[in-house]
Amino acid sequence: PQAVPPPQSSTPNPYLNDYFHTPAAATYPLQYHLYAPQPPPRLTLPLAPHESNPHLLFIPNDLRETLHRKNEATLQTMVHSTLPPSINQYHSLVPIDRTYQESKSAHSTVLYKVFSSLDGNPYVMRKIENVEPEQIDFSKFKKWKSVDCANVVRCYDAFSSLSFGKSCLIAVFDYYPNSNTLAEHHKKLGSAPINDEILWGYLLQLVNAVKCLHEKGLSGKGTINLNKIIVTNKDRIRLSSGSISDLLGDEDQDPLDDIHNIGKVLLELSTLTLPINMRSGNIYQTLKSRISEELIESIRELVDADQTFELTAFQSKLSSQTFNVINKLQHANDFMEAQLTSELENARLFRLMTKINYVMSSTNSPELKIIKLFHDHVFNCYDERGKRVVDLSKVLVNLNKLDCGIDEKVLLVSNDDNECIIASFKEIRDIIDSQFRVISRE
Amino acid sequence: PQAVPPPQSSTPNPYLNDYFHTPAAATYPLQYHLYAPQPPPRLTLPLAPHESNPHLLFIPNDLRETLHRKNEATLQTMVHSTLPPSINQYHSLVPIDRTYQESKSAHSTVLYKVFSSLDGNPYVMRKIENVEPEQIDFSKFKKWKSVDCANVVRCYDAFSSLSFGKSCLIAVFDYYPNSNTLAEHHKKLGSAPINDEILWGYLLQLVNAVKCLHEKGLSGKGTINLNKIIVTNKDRIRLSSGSISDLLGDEDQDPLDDIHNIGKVLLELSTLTLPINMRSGNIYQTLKSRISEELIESIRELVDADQTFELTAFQSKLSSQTFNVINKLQHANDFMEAQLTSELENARLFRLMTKINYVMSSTNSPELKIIKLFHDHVFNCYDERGKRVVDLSKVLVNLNKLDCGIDEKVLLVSNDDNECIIASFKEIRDIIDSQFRVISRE
Amino acid sequence: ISGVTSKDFVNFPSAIEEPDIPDPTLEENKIGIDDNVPLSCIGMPYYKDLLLSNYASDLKFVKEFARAPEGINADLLLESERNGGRFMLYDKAKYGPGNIVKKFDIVEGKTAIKNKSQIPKFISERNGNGAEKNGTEEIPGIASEIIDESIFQYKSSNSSVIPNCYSRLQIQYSRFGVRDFDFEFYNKTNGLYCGLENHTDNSYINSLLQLYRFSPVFYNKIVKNLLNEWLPCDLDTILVNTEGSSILTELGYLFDMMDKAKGNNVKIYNFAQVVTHNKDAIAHHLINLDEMNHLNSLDVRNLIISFNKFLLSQINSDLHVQSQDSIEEIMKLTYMVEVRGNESTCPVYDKSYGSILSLDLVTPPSNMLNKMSILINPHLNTTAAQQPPQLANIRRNVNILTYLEYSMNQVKLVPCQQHQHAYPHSLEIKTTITSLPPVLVLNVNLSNEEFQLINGFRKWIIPEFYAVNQKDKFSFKSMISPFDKANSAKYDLLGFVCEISHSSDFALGMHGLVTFVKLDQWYLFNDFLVMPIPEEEVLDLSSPWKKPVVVIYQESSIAQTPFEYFNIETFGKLPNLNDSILYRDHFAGTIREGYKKEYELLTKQEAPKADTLVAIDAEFVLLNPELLEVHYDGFKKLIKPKILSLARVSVLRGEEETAFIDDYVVHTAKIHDYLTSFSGIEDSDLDPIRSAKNLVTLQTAYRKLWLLLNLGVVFVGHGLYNDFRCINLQVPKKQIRDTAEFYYKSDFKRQLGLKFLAYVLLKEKVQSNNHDSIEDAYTALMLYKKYLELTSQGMFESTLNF
Repeated sequence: PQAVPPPQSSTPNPYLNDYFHTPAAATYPLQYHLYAPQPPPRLTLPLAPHESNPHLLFIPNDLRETLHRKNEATLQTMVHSTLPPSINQYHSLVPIDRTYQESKSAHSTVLYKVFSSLDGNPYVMRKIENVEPEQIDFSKFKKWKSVDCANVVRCYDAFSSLSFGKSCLIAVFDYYPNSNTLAEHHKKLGSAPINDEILWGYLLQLVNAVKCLHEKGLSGKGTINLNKIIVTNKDRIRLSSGSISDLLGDEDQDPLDDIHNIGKVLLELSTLTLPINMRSGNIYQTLKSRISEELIESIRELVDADQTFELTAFQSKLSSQTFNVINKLQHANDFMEAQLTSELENARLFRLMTKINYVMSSTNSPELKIIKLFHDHVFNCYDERGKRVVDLSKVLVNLNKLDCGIDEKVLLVSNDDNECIIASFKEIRDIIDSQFRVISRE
Repeated sequence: PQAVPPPQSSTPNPYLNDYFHTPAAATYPLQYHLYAPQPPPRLTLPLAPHESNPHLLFIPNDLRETLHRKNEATLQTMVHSTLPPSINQYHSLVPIDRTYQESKSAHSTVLYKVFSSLDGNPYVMRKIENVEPEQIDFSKFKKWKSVDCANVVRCYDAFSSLSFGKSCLIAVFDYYPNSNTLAEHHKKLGSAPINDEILWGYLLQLVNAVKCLHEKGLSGKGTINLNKIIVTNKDRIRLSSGSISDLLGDEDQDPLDDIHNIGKVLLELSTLTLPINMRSGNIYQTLKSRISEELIESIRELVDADQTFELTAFQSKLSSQTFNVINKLQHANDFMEAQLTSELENARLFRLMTKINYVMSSTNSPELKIIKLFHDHVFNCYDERGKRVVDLSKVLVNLNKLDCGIDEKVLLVSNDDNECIIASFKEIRDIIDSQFRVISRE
Repeated sequence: ISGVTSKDFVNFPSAIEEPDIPDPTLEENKIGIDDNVPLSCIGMPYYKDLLLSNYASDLKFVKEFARAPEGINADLLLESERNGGRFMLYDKAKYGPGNIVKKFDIVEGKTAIKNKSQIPKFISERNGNGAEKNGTEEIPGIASEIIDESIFQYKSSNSSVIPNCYSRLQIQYSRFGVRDFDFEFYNKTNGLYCGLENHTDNSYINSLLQLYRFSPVFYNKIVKNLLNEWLPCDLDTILVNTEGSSILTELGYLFDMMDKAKGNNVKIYNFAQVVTHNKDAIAHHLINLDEMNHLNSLDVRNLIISFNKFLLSQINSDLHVQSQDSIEEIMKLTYMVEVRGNESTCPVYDKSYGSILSLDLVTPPSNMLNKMSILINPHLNTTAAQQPPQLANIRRNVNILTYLEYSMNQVKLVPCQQHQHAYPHSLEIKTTITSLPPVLVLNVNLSNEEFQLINGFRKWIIPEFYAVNQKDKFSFKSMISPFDKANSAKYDLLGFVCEISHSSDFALGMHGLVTFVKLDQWYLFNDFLVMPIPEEEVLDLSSPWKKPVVVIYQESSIAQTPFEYFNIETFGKLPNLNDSILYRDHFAGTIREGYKKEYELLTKQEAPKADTLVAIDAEFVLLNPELLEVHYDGFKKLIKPKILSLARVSVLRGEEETAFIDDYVVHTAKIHDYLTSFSGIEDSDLDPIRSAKNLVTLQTAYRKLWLLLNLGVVFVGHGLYNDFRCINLQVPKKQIRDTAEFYYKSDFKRQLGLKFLAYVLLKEKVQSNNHDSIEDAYTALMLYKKYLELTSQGMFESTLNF
């Protein structure tokens, strides 16, 4: 059966309108705002989570499920919380499980998902314990705040707090639901594949991050390692907790260290492609069986970078890979936009249902009766066999006609079949509209 | 689970076949502004950061409208068409208005939007008239078909046909609704702005396209000019009709010409930033007042490229701009994902509300009570002064929590303040689900 | 071709012939609600009007996630759990109407207690001339605040909403320090009665102190003891009692300061410190350093009641020790305990006597409540012949007298285990109060549920009653006949400490203590908020968030006793006054050999009197640093101010300009920072063993200043507000000459330093290093004299501007 192509027929279906076989039905064809086949790229069927397909770089295997789960993660609350109800304008603290935390420093870190009372957005709150106010160095924070790089998690706020008892440092960042570290993603979960293309993607993203930081005179310091880089979307990584090191007043670092660290991260990831027993010795040699020579060379160059290393020159060498990534990013954007084209009516329908439900919950009044009858007509009717009609298409047809307020008439029968009234969608719509106005301007 | 519900789902649209598309569709263009009108920014009440209004909660109007129009364009049909009903598996031909067609070659080209009956997707069919089968050179076509570049319109099929009477060459490409050429976009429409950022973007996209082609041993030939490059999405260009030249057996071209042409395209676009009287003479000099020196230099290099020119070397020089573009693309990706998440949720919530409305219109039962109380909790609230509260954000969040079935508890109080019950969102959702199942099986 | 493979497809549609009549309910046309189709599979008809799904563009609402979650009242949650999660009755009076969306407040700070109405004003933010404010005017800058939303609101529209006047208040610290906080704003007594600062250790005590302070016989007895000298200073005492003071003494000083402060705010610091170091207080867990942040409702009440008992007992024992006096004569209840077996063959019988200083109230059993109610109002139910009287209606007439009577005559049965007996039987233990004191202190030691009973009574606390003595047993009546008058005493309600619960009883840190006292009218004391309040609001206990905890009644005859406040004219001549400390040395611990004495004691000829001029300067050490929260944009929030402790005080004769006091104060607790570069105090200077200075106990130093103050001396110094505040001394303005105030350029809004002034005006090159309080006092004195000189010559202004 065809989903889309409209036929050339010019004969109206006389039985469309349930109760009236007038040509009226024919003058209000439901032909606007229909969804259409998505623009390209069109993809092969989704893969299992552990599978990978180069065509799907940056495109999640199971898009809708992934997005829904992210939404769910954002909504999580803690039922019996012993945490402070709020810290400055941030409230509803929910600990984010990060089991990978390595406490290399003297301070232990805890992560919370919070909401800001100022703007209603979710954020991540990093709490670093045992930090006195005078130990905090805010001098570089405004610069960190201004870093607008797609591969660096943005920070917004930093302050000391006594809300947890002892003084601690709190820094507030963007929240990426269901993200995990590179370590967790590739090591512990064990399932995320590693191959040339993914590694090149990581490399370019890390180079992008470091470039943005160095341009501002900042450096990544300890954040360029498998435990601090987070995977926020498919094949997309970001440096997290960037500003913390500077806030804690850690020593300045040679920018070259950032370069080395990128190399080390990639080397470590590449090594994961080898069986455990082969992960020592001349790695670069062994890796040739798994990843391309070009990639190995680049990694080596990063790890061994010395004072002569120039980031721009290095970037230049990657140009081929870079354009590949640009290609894939464009594909991913097209794909997302394409998905959106079939979801355009959702907001309208949601708004409409909301309005109807606001009106329905009002106390009884004579005008309301007709709305109730209409509601029954859509949601509470039975077929000749006495079976309840549960049909999304019927709902949509009626709601769409109602939304537009067309002149087409509909017969409304009360449940006990004692009364009936004929009204047009326009009339019903006007009643709902005016009733809603009464509610919202009370 | 499906990642993307394929357009031809197994459940057909039952109403598509039943309506015919009257000329009304053509004579009454839809007034899009009635859908969700938004006052201009200067008349909009300023909002505090913690406030929101109905427009901010849903997909932005301009994005939605653009996508709507694209859908409409895709679905366009011609009634009373004198065109052949189908050619091979392609049917429902609708001419695409391309008024800019310059017929440089001897053959005139016509464009049609078609649907494939094999996969139900829309495509562009280019018909080049007066071409005999023996004149067609298919040797490079498979290569063209394999080009998977985000900046080259993909081709799928090529054949000769007699369906139009005389023999013609037909080539089938991806269809991008409502796209127009660079010429049209910047010249004739006149309003699309040209600046450094956009030009760099175009430059990189064209370089990407040419790189992909050259890698396969193909070349752009005549397609790299303002009349053949199309703008398909915001700031996104693609080479169209790439394979035609080879199909028509045109002479091979020096790959360097592609490079020159890129330069010329950019030069021409840059020149549009100057007032008409200044568009001659030493352009490169004059342009310094409008665009950056770096860009001018790059354009010059392209235009003047000689045998020593190496694309890879040139790409390398653009590395800084390249990473800017990578950054931008990632940001755009995040934006689209956010929109999609929001709209997918709206669909879920609409379905949930539909179920709730089905259930609530049932005859009373004890389980009903708790659903009615929840409904009141969301839709029937008052502020401290007794005024009814209309709060879309509250509806969205509460229904979202209900949809996800989180453990958070909520206090439900009857309208007369006599009774109450404490239940979690999960419990309430389970009740709704089970009640709905009862109804659907009735 | 890459594309979605489709399971079913047709070649292409043929033209549709005349269709069969499709059944609208045919399955294939239906779409299930959850089917995987886009919602735009059904199109819209042509529209030429605005869609119904539109909302007005000016509709705005708060983002839901910006709101802090309200949470469900813990009591309701508990009830729900007990009820198995089923439907339950909803108490609108207690929890407020349902489905109400509260007004949005941006969440700030760690407490979720509403503080929207608490808008602390800074003096520095007052508009220009510090204009007068009347009681309930709008707060400038907050135009939308309406009058009944002010901090002084004592009645809210809804009984489940706590009026603003009971809010837990916070002192905010601006960059000018605590002095900038507009305490005056919160005191509506026209300078009659002072408020007490909170956010200090043990500040919960404030509530009880305000109650006792207004009992004249109690007040007089306490402050009278100050005339005696009690300054223990031997080494052993110092190690456990560093201040060399006592609860009684400190309470005396505090009461005196509360009188002298008039309407200004007072800190209970010295008193609170002595409590913190008291081993009995520690043993009874009476020390609270975190504003009761971890206590629930019952905990709070238990705490204040325990403290009450501790306070009375401690004061009593201190009075015995220090002045051979006691409070028993004003507060003692005597009781008799009779134990007898209630079985005829049980030989157990015992009778003993005792006394207590406060009485714990107990809830009478319900049958007694009913009986009492009928007795109180026998005519209540006679008219309702048709309906039997409702138990609830009957109970509503019960008041505190029923509780009092029962609590004073308690009978308990315990199993008798005293001797071998054939039949198990009980011992009846009868405890009877046999005498009532003039000041009757009642501890309302009830559980949360028992308080719910009280909520149902119409008027539980009554303003007066008669105690009728009937043969060693008391009965209580609201009115008496002339017959009873002979052996009865009338009691008037002085006031009570009341617990205010801002959340469910089980929530932690959400309960505060306030005091209601009847003076010329009723006043509410909520830390530093003091305001008049109508009696009917005071006595209205129908709301569950209001629980009286310590109630005091006084015999009418002594209730009007005049307060014996100290005043300058008469102080020096008071017969019992022992001011000998002014004229002698009294060192802490051992006598120090070879200490350098930089002062010369006063002689009797030099006896200070009203208007005697002295110069004073003090040095302090840092006990606790300030607790700060800092923000990346530079904003600093002071959570707790630093705590300074008096380390050295020097006082100079005004005329001769020589020192007669130069005391170093002994410290045994850990000192965070000696601030040596400012204070000149070295590590060992304050150590009882190692110090080479003239070390005295804190009370010794304090008492000298206290005596000087009461004798009417005028103090000259530089920046005396801070000094006296840290010392915890309330000096009336007319007894202060502060050179920092005189030499103050208002357009700089800044005080000029002592050294700078000295250099400029006295042409003196002051030593650049350490402070020395004798020198600084001297410099201030010189500056003052210069000031007098310049003003008499009319040259002050010009000199200042130069």
